[in-house]
Amino acid sequence: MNYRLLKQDINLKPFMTMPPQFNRKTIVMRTDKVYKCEIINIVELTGLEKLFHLKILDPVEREIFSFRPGQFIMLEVPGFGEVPISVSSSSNNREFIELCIRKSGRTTNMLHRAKKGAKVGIRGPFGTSFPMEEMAGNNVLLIAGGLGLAPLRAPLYWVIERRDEYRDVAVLYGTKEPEQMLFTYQYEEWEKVNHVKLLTIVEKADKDWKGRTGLITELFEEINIDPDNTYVIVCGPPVMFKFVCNHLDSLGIPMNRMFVSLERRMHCGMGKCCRCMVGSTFTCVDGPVFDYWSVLNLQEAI
Amino acid sequence: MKYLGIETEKVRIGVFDFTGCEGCELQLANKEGTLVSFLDLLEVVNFREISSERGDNYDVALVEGAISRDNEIERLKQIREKAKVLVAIGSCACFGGVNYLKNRFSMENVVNEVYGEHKVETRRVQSIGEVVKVDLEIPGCPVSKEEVERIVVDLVTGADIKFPKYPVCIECRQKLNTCVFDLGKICLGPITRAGCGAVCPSSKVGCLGCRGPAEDANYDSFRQIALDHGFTAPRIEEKLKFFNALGAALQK
Amino acid sequence: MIYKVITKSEFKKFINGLIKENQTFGPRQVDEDINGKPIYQFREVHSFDEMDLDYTVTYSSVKNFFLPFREILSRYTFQGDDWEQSLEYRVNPRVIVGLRPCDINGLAILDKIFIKGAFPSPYYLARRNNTFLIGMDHEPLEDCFCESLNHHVVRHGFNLFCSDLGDRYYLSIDSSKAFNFLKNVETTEPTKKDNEKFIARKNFIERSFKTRVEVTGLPSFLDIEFKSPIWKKWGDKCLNCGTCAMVCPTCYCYGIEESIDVSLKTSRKERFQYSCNIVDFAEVAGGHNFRPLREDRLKYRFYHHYRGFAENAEEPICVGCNRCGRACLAGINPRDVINDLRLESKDELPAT
Amino acid sequence: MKVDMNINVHHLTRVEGHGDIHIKVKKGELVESRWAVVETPRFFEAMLRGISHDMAPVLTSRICGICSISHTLTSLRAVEKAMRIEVPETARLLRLLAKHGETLQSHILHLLFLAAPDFFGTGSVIPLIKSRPEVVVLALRLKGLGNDICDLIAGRTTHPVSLVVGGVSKAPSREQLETLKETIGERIQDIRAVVGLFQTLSMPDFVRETEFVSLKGSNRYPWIGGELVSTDGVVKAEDDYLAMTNEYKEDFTTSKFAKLSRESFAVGALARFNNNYNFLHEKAKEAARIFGLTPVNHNPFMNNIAQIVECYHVMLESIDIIDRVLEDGCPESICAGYEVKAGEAIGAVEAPRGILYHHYDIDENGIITKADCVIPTTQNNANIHHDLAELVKQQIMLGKSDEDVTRLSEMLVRAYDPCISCSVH
Ligand SMILES: Cc1cc2nc3c(=O)[nH]c(=O)nc-3n(C[C@H](O)[C@H](O)[C@H](O)COP(=O)(O)OP(=O)(O)OC[C@H]3O[C@@H](n4cnc5c(N)ncnc54)[C@H](O)[C@@H]3O)c2cc1C
Ligand code: SF4
Ligand code: SF4
Ligand code: SF4
Repeated sequence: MNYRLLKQDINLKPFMTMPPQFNRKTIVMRTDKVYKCEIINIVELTGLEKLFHLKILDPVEREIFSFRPGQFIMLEVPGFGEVPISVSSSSNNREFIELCIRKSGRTTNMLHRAKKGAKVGIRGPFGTSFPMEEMAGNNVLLIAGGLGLAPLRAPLYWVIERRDEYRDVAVLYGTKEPEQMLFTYQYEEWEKVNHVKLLTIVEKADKDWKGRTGLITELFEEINIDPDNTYVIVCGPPVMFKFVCNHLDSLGIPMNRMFVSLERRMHCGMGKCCRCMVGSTFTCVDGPVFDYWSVLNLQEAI
Repeated sequence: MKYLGIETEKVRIGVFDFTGCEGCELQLANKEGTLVSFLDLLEVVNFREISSERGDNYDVALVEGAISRDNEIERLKQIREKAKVLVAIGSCACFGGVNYLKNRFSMENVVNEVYGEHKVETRRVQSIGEVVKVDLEIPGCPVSKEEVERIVVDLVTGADIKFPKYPVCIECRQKLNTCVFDLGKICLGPITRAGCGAVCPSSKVGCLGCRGPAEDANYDSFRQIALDHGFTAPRIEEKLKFFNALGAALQK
Repeated sequence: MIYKVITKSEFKKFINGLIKENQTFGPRQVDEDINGKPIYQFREVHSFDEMDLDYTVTYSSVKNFFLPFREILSRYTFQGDDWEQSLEYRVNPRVIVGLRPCDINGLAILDKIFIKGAFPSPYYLARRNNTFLIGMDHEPLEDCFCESLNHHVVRHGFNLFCSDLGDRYYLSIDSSKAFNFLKNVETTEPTKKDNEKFIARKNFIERSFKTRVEVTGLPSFLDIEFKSPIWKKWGDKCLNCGTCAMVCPTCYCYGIEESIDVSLKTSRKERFQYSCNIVDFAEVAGGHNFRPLREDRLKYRFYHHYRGFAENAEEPICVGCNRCGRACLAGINPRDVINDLRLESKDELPAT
Repeated sequence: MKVDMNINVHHLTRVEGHGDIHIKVKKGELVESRWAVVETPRFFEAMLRGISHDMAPVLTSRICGICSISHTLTSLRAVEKAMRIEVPETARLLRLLAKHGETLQSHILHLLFLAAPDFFGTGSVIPLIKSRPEVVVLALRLKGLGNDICDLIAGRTTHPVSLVVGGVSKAPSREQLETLKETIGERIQDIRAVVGLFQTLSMPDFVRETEFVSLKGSNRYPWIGGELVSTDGVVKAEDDYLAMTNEYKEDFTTSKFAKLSRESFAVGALARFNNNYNFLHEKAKEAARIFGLTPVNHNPFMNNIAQIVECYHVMLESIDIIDRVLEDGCPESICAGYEVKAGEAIGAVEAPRGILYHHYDIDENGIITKADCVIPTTQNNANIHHDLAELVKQQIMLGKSDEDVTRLSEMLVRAYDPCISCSVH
């Protein structure tokens, strides 16, 4: 007579010894295993934002990790928390990953205190990306508000590295104050070397500011937008993209050529914790990149 | 610990008590299993109840008890001046606690009742925050040692300190308790900030709200529910006022 | 599926055999409420007689056996400036006896999310693989509405299911483990009469439902009623206490918390069951809350249950056990809210 | 010979609450010696007015963070007597078990955390973690055990939750009780080690004849309710507590003073020991004999030893209690229903620091209309005060230094394990 249940020990399964591959969503893997990274460089951008260069230490994991513009990773600061952060570097850069992070809470505050050489973890990449291939042969308009420039750097690098595949490329960038402008050191290169038209604007000028002041929508007056062959990516606070997208809509740009990246609270990045749900949609797996139509279609999105 | 390139430092603390039962201070010496590690995070420069050392070079002052005498105000102000961070620990310090029940009466009346002819100086009870600026409040009657440990670790590592925003019910249901209302008793769990591990309902008695309100607590609905369960208005008020912790609920 | 019939006394022998060899949980009375009604929970049992298989319904669902309210996902050990992560999925085999069809269907829904969806969860998988489930049918309570959602019958997701034929159980066997264990006791092949009785029992149960909730077309309907004033009416009552989500067999939303131990040598990353009703469910750093009002949060729970999930997985996530309704102090329950919405929309129809 | 002395200890450390020691000696004569309690009065008696009877135990528990279980039990006893509520036997046993947890926790806290540093010459227990780890381990294990008992039975150590009018709101399970019993059994060797440890320390030799007041056991060592006795032969009923305590006010202290047959009397472990030696567990008696402690002992420093003896006793008695509860089959519901009625009653309980009284008048709606609480330390304060004078006199004769006198005076006050905030409730 035997009634004993045999233990089915998952710990003995082969995937326990393999690095997880987050690009293969359907296989069982150690979903909470992080790739250990070293912070190899820290660039102070503003009082609130820093750019971190992260190198995945394990060569196999470094090999596995690849992402597309628009995707994000979960950044783990052991002991303090895990946060979703958009990858802000070129997808061609297989050496290190750039993350532009604002100091805004428990985990990010800790991270801002971290020194070069510190070790953190990442999982990912997660989420949808911008349809870069589909945009080829068209004008590309990138519109960013505040920290929104961080996720736009990945598509911008993509375009710059394949500059002749795209037609006119413009970046419209607005912040509240001049000192909040990110990546100012790269503007000249973008404009002169990469032939990107860059227009900036601030809501409130200080005494040194010589550029434009006003809301980002005012920049539209300075460029010509051809609704028939322009793709737009908008990234910034919800109020901003509501106005911007409405404007673009009135210019006649089809909704499925406008892309936004949504931000919601996230704890897993894998469509499980539901914190990022908008209606029936997970921002982490069905997004964060959505075309404007999908966003309008989500009752709660904006 | 050196981590992220940041060296952690012991927190220099002073522990001070005012009008209260010193139960919260005692909590600091509880949870024996991790007490040695806990003490290792601290440099105790002033803690009268357990130590004869008395220093003034503390960074963090843990202040227990409410204020109910003139000389306490003086002493508290001195502590405030010396401390970089002043932490109110326990419901007495945070809200006035049960001591607030004294404020229902005039002070002469109270002195007469207990000391008769003999004159004793006393004043209306105030919370620490009513007298000086408080940097951090750790509520609870008594405080939960787990929570204090967590906060001390945050202080040592320099991390932001967070409290649950949700009510006690969630912890209570996670313990698979039978809701105290089903047992015919009243419970303030639905409007009280969690973090205690639902100690009271886990012992089948109602929560009394010692940790103050949960964020966005629904007082109106709660009152209605309590009335619907057959509790009288004065009975509900008595519970709500017990620790003087549920500020907004008492305005009514 | 293989069917067998077992006498109740043999069944008791069978269960006692399982209990002896494995950690076993079953319905046990834990309290009596103010009206003298017994309150049940799934608790560990050491003999068949500790269980009450004629129980009405457990207060909380079995969810927490698979998604513990708190669970360590990984640990970090600090060493100098460095750390190591460790992960493991340790679960000992166990038996749960007496699940109702809606409980099993609730697990089947969780399976869709945690095993069959994107990023299968090894934590859940380990627990699911190591749990032996014995289900049991029952006559519905006044307020059960699982029949409306077609969850009063089970098709899969269990090892063994018992239908009560009076002095015997009609067994549906859905796993080789169950089949083998049953060799330890005496079972018989169902006779034609047994089959008839079994079907009669099923029909009887189906006819016994007193509460119905009309769920057809609910997803689009909820969409239309997104701005309905009904939400405010119920939202004003809601305590946002998370009780409904804790007792629910399928609510699975969670949060993650990390904490460093007092020794400063290790840290834990924990998953803890959360609820979309909780005030900071959708709050982000800096304080912006995507669902600032009680009604927003209450509405969201209904959306996720009857619309959101329905779109993703072609069925509502609710199994109709009404645990949430029973547990809610404010008297909010799916039947009343949904009926209210339906009435509301009738009122809005243009008069003809 | 030392002629002048001026000692002022402001806020004595390692005691619960605030008290000052003032000693003035001029030309070899004691001019002044005072034990002045400067704790802030909280007016619990006034706070109790208008409170529901079932909230009284919850409120009075907050009189003291160390002996909150005793306050709760005293309050319960007063309420239950007033309303003539019959508490189920199992509940009584469990309450006593919780009480034992408190006694153990409180005594160990005093002996090994607060008093021990005096004997090891440190300012607190913290340096002992490094220098005498074995002492600290003992302290943590035994105090931990006391807390575990309280947590299991009362829901929490400080401010218990499950001790309610009518009984106990939640009973522990059989498995929990069995585990607890096992743990207590394992810890007996620790209390033996404490006995061994204290054998190596010498208690100051100081005697001042005094009167000791406590409850009197009828067939066992007394904790909850019973007759009141004194070593001077006074015997009174529980309800006659006022004749036993005779509280009065002095100007220099916020706590009241008390007296009986003499100018002052003492309560606490030594008082209980002196009055009830016969009821102690044999093993506990044996421990007492090791220290030469026999009734009636008049050295207040021996209160420390009496506490060790009591720890031993309560641990052994706890095992007996658990056995009895297990025999009774641990019923789930151990709370009697009752009808609210008007009444007046007195509850007397032996708190760790001595006998504690609560006296309530309750109206027909179950609301407290009048309350009186007499606290152990209040009763001890006068005795401490007079001991102090005698001690200083003897020390002057021996030509001791200021430091020595200060140290010994502090140790004397600590030996009473005063709970000062309690005494000025
Ligand atoms: C897809 C995506 C991409 C992002 N990219 C960037 C980026 O490139 N740079 C950047 O600085 N920030 C980015 N954020 C925002 C960033 O995730 C939050 O600032 C961060 O989570 C705050 O965490 P905290 O622990 O410091 O704050 P706390 O307030 O302490 O947050 C506690 C927890 O809540 C969750 N949380 C809080 N706020 C947010 C939020 N805004 N979004 C998601 N989860 C949140 C996280 O899980 C966090 O661990 C992005 C967010 C999303 C969703
Ligand atoms: S007992 Fe209290 S805390 Fe627990 S669920 Fe009920 S109301 Fe909430
Ligand atoms: S349950 Fe309520 S009264 Fe009890 S400790 Fe928690 S918050 Fe305080
Ligand atoms: S009835 Fe309520 S508790 Fe049951 S499954 Fe549906 S939502 Fe969950």
